[in-house]
Amino acid sequence: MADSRERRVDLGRGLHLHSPLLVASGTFGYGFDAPLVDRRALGAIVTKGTTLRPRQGNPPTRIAETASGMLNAIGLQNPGVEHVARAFAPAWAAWPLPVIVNVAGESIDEYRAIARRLSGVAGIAGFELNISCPNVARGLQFGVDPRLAGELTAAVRAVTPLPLMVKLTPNVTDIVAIARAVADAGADSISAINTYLGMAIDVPRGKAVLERGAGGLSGPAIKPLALHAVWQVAAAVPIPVVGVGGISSVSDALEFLMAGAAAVQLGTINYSRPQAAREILDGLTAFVEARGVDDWRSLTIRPARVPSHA
Amino acid sequence: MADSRERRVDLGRGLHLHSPLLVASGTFGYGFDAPLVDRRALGAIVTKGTTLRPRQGNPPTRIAETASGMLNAIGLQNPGVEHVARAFAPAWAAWPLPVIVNVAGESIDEYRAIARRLSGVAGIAGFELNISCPNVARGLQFGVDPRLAGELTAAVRAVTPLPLMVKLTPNVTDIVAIARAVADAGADSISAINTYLGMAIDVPRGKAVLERGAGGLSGPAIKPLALHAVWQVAAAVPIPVVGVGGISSVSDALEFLMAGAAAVQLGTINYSRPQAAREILDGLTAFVEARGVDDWRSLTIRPARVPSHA
Amino acid sequence: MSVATCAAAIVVRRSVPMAGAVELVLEHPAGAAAAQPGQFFQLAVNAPRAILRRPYSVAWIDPDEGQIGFIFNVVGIGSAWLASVREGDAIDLLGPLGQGFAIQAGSRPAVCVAGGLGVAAFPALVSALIARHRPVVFLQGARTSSQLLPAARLEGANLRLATDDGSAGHRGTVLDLLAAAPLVDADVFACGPIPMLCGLIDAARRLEVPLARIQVAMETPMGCGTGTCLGCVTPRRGGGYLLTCTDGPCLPADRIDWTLMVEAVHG
Amino acid sequence: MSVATCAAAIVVRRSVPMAGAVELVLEHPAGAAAAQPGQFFQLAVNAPRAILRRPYSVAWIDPDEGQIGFIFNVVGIGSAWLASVREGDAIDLLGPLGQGFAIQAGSRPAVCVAGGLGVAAFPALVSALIARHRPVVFLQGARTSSQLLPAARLEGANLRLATDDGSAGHRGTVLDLLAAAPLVDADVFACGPIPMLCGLIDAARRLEVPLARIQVAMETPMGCGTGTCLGCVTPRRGGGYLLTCTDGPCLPADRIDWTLMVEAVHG
Ligand SMILES: Cc1cc2nc3c(=O)[nH]c(=O)nc-3n(C[C@H](O)[C@H](O)[C@H](O)COP(=O)(O)OP(=O)(O)OC[C@H]3O[C@@H](n4cnc5c(N)ncnc54)[C@H](O)[C@@H]3O)c2cc1C
Ligand SMILES: Cc1cc2nc3c(=O)[nH]c(=O)nc-3n(C[C@H](O)[C@H](O)[C@H](O)COP(=O)(O)OP(=O)(O)OC[C@H]3O[C@@H](n4cnc5c(N)ncnc54)[C@H](O)[C@@H]3O)c2cc1C
Ligand SMILES: Cc1cc2nc3c(=O)[nH]c(=O)nc-3n(C[C@H](O)[C@H](O)[C@H](O)COP(=O)(O)O)c2cc1C
Ligand SMILES: Cc1cc2nc3c(=O)[nH]c(=O)nc-3n(C[C@H](O)[C@H](O)[C@H](O)COP(=O)(O)O)c2cc1C
Ligand code: FES
Ligand code: FES
Repeated sequence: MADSRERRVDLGRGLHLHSPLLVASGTFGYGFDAPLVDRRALGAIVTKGTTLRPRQGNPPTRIAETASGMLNAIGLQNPGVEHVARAFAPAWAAWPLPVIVNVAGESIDEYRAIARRLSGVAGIAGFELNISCPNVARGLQFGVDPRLAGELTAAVRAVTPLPLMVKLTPNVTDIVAIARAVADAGADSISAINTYLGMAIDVPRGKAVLERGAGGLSGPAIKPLALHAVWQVAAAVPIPVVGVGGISSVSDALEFLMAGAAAVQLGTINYSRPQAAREILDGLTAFVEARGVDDWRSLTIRPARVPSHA
Repeated sequence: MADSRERRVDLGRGLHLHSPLLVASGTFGYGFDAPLVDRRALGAIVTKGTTLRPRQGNPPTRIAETASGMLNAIGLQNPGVEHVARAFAPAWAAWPLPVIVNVAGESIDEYRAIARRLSGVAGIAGFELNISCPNVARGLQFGVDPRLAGELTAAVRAVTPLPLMVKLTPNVTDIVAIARAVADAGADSISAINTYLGMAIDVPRGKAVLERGAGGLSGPAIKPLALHAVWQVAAAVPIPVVGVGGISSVSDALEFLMAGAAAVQLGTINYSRPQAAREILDGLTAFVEARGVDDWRSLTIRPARVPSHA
Repeated sequence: MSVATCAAAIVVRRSVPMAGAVELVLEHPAGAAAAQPGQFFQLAVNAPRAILRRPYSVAWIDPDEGQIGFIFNVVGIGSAWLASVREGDAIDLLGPLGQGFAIQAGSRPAVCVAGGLGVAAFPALVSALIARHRPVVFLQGARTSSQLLPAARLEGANLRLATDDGSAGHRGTVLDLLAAAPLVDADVFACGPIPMLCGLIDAARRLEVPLARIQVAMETPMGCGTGTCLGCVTPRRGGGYLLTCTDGPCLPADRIDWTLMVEAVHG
Repeated sequence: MSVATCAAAIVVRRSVPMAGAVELVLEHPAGAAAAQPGQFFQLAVNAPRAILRRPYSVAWIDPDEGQIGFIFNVVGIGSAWLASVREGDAIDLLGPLGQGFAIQAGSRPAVCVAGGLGVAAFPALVSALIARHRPVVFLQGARTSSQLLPAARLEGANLRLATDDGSAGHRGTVLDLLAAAPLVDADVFACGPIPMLCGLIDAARRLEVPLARIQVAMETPMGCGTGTCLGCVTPRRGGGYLLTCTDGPCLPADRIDWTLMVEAVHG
């Protein structure tokens, strides 16, 4: 790959990536599986959502395929922060690749406790806050309410010196308001977006395919929606935005970078095409070199206001 | 088709359909094109969105294909209500098929004026209010705010005795709140959903594919999202819900009926498979007859709460 | 429109008429009986993730054999799928659709202007013109000689060539051939990239050729192909829009707002 | 896992081993060298709208020829696409993946229990057992005789059949054959519909066959096949879940919570 120092990605607070490609939370485990993905193509790994205590997750069926998409309701199965700190972080500390821990909780205290536990632990490069989780006290998701989202971000910001990425849910009327709130509250970067709420019914059995009923839609089907969200958010906040949603080709990744994303995350595509990360990075590199561009950010076609659909 | 009187669909206020299949607004014009669609398979036609004055619509490019989906930003090109009343309604009056006029406006007065003009005109079977339009005065869509949506519905309700279907936008945090508001305000039925805001970028040209920038996503890609919306809304309101979004097969239609829809609208599929309406009606009929079910509503697998995605 | 059908047709022959292009010959008696030069069909493509049909001009029509031909190049997922189709496979066709080229009565010479794959729309038209004993001057442009449709496919026409690399005919674009063409009192038929069409319009204005005598076959992305989606518009002279699929694709040049056309493409 | 590769393999033969099933033979030296009986591959399907690979057990393995075989039936869009593949086409394979059948040392007899397409997982296992001179009793059940995998594909095994319509062997299900099988001091290998597996477990409990000596090949929908999506879980005895793709698909029956298993399927 050509001189990547020139094209480093800066996600704030000293988090510099040599590649604009990250792997999305829940699609790469904790970095120990998926041996066929070429890690040298990655700027960072984002882990599976991690909670304070271990979680067993939802009963099967947990996933279903839809037209160019995939529904999932995994239920945040994970070994808990303690296991991550003791069993995984030491290994990560020896990797050249920064590992960002995706954090999930049901209360501000839980998020804060996880960030506290992992801050300063060798091998932890930063956090991605999954704010698509239901707030048990308030009975609605942190991510759908600007005030809640801001409070949560500020609370975690207060307990960690590490880079803080906040991941937005797209299931809202005004994602820009949420983005502004978390940026104002001290997020170093924003990742957009998490999955869209969806459902599938098994007609012969006359019941929801997913045991949980609803699930989150990911994959190429949602790419146009995710791109629009990134386009809006990137125009509204002063911090870097990491685009995620349905990216499966060089051209998809370029769309997000042109829309104003500083980097992108590959998710569902990792399941079917482990070689995608390498192919996409090579394609992006060839594209910018052909254009003589020396910085990913210069690909953006922003600023430009998108009139809303009429 | 077997005895369809038994399986009539009741959309309220005397609007009875002999088939649970409607064609979605904007995918069938005003009923004069698409000769290859078998009208006998249809319970009703929903027209292109109609405004008070004629509209030329947006400059090209207006459409773009995405993974299992289609983006459009037509800009409500239509001949205006006067032309509809004079040139189209007389023809409709002679059809066995009820024609529902999709109404769009930028102020409550506009919606009301359109409904007034068409009420009592022979050939107009009812209205579908497209509330995904920006309210010029308030600067946000009617459809994203329960109060605005309720006001609009009540205002139109007050000026027409015709059946009133209100079409919800899915681009909201809580579609159930909007649904309840329009039901309380006097809607006879609800159609869900309209398109999802999306975008595509033409990478070689470095600009949005659609001249308007953003557009509405339709087609199979959105089916899981639309199904989830219908599942939630049907559980929350006492009036019939018409499901719409990505339906392209018998099984898709059955999913919506099982989720609680009283009927469904076929949209984007009409473009690529004009024979779809006939095939789907035959498939639905065979399915219910095999089950010995004498009423479409009895297909529903509601009530059942869907826990939100975690 | 009313004669349009939606049916599966068998691919009886697949060939490569010129470099970078594929020709499919389909068994389609109804289509062959109904189609006019310049009309198009909507071809269903079974490509992963594709949901819309793809519009293609009928390249030639053989009512006697009950066959029609399409000539295309691979620019994306749909055309890639079509190019992968094998003889004996079936393709679902919707058509014929839209307005073909209008052939006025009389003996005025015809000048055809084809750029790149735009030539695909012409074999049927040339046969029709020759059958009416109209003299046909055919201006064809391509990047290089191997990408030119062979003269045999345009039999009877007075063929004049231009290639970017000069490997055949004039070195330059098809527009350079306009100067020497008998435009002034001819019926002009054109199909090709928008910039070529715009260049033709400019030349016509300079040479004072009435735009009403120029017919262009427009290519815009299409949703339905039958006038219901309103997705395929071409700016109309005097305001508003034409539906490329039902008002066109073949349109008299004077009905189009060429200034907006340019903006739509290059803006 | 570490030997898994992701590569395109050529289909050298396509056939119909039994009614309603398709067999694909792939040229895949690396896979043939690495694969163990009971392991699976993730096959990329180029079907419209499909985005995930489809998991298939390796039916048989021929390291000398560098070939592997898959046997499957058409239940949806992915398998329909695989069934449409022609000899000479390439399929993108990821694998071998997961835990195959564990063949303990010793000379204990083996009892294989296969229902429907579950039989697809067995030819490789039977060859391996026979090679180790293990006596193999093979219980195969199907709807009707034409849907049974021919005996020749299970050479060396003592084959006992059951069909729902009695057209071959016992009239009834494969479970009816358990009573007469030497279960008690055998290693048991099973693959088939969940209800069959549950019936086997019940029978084993009645006959006091330790579940630890029964290995089942589980089939659940899969996202990745490599342990990252957590989408393929099987309820674990004692709580929590096993990943079918990496802990399995071949699992000792005593590691599975069969009560939850039933709920997950019929609940
Ligand atoms: C009336 C009509 C007749 C046509 N006749 C021919 C013909 O005879 N031979 C031929 O090779 N092509 C013809 N075209 C163009 C052809 O339809 C497109 O090349 C094709 O639809 C691209 O599909 P795709 O899936 O391969 O590309 P996509 O993946 O859909 O898109 C690839 C690129 O092609 C562009 N494109 C997409 N649709 C169209 C379209 N309808 N017109 C122009 N560009 C498009 C896209 O903007 C994109 O840049 C015709 C188009 C029209 C409207
Ligand atoms: C480890 C493993 C090995 C397998 N080996 C074989 C084999 O050798 N031969 C064979 O015929 N089948 C096998 N299967 C089942 C096979 O994977 C599915 O039949 C296939 O994925 C269905 O894909 P589809 O696109 O045709 O069906 P879809 O359209 O995806 O779904 C159609 C129906 O199949 C069900 N289904 C989807 N995926 C699976 C799945 N992974 N397992 C079970 N049911 C599923 C769906 O719930 C749905 O009811 C195996 C499955 C697993 C997990
Ligand atoms: C199986 C699965 C599990 C996921 N788990 C998480 C998670 O634990 N935390 C999170 O923030 N996002 C999670 N996601 C969302 C992805 O990180 C990503 O935002 C989403 O899938 C959209 O990207 P994609 O279309 O490229 O997959 C998960 C996605 C999938 C498919
Ligand atoms: C080209 C196009 C134009 C549309 N125009 C309208 C419209 O004028 N009014 C409206 O309420 N919905 C309109 N819609 C939305 C459809 O009626 C429908 O709600 C949406 O497409 C989802 O259904 P589908 O996925 O089956 O197409 C339009 C959709 C398309 C694709
Ligand atoms: S393509 Fe739909 S109106 Fe022209
Ligand atoms: S299939 Fe993804 S974890 Fe098993």
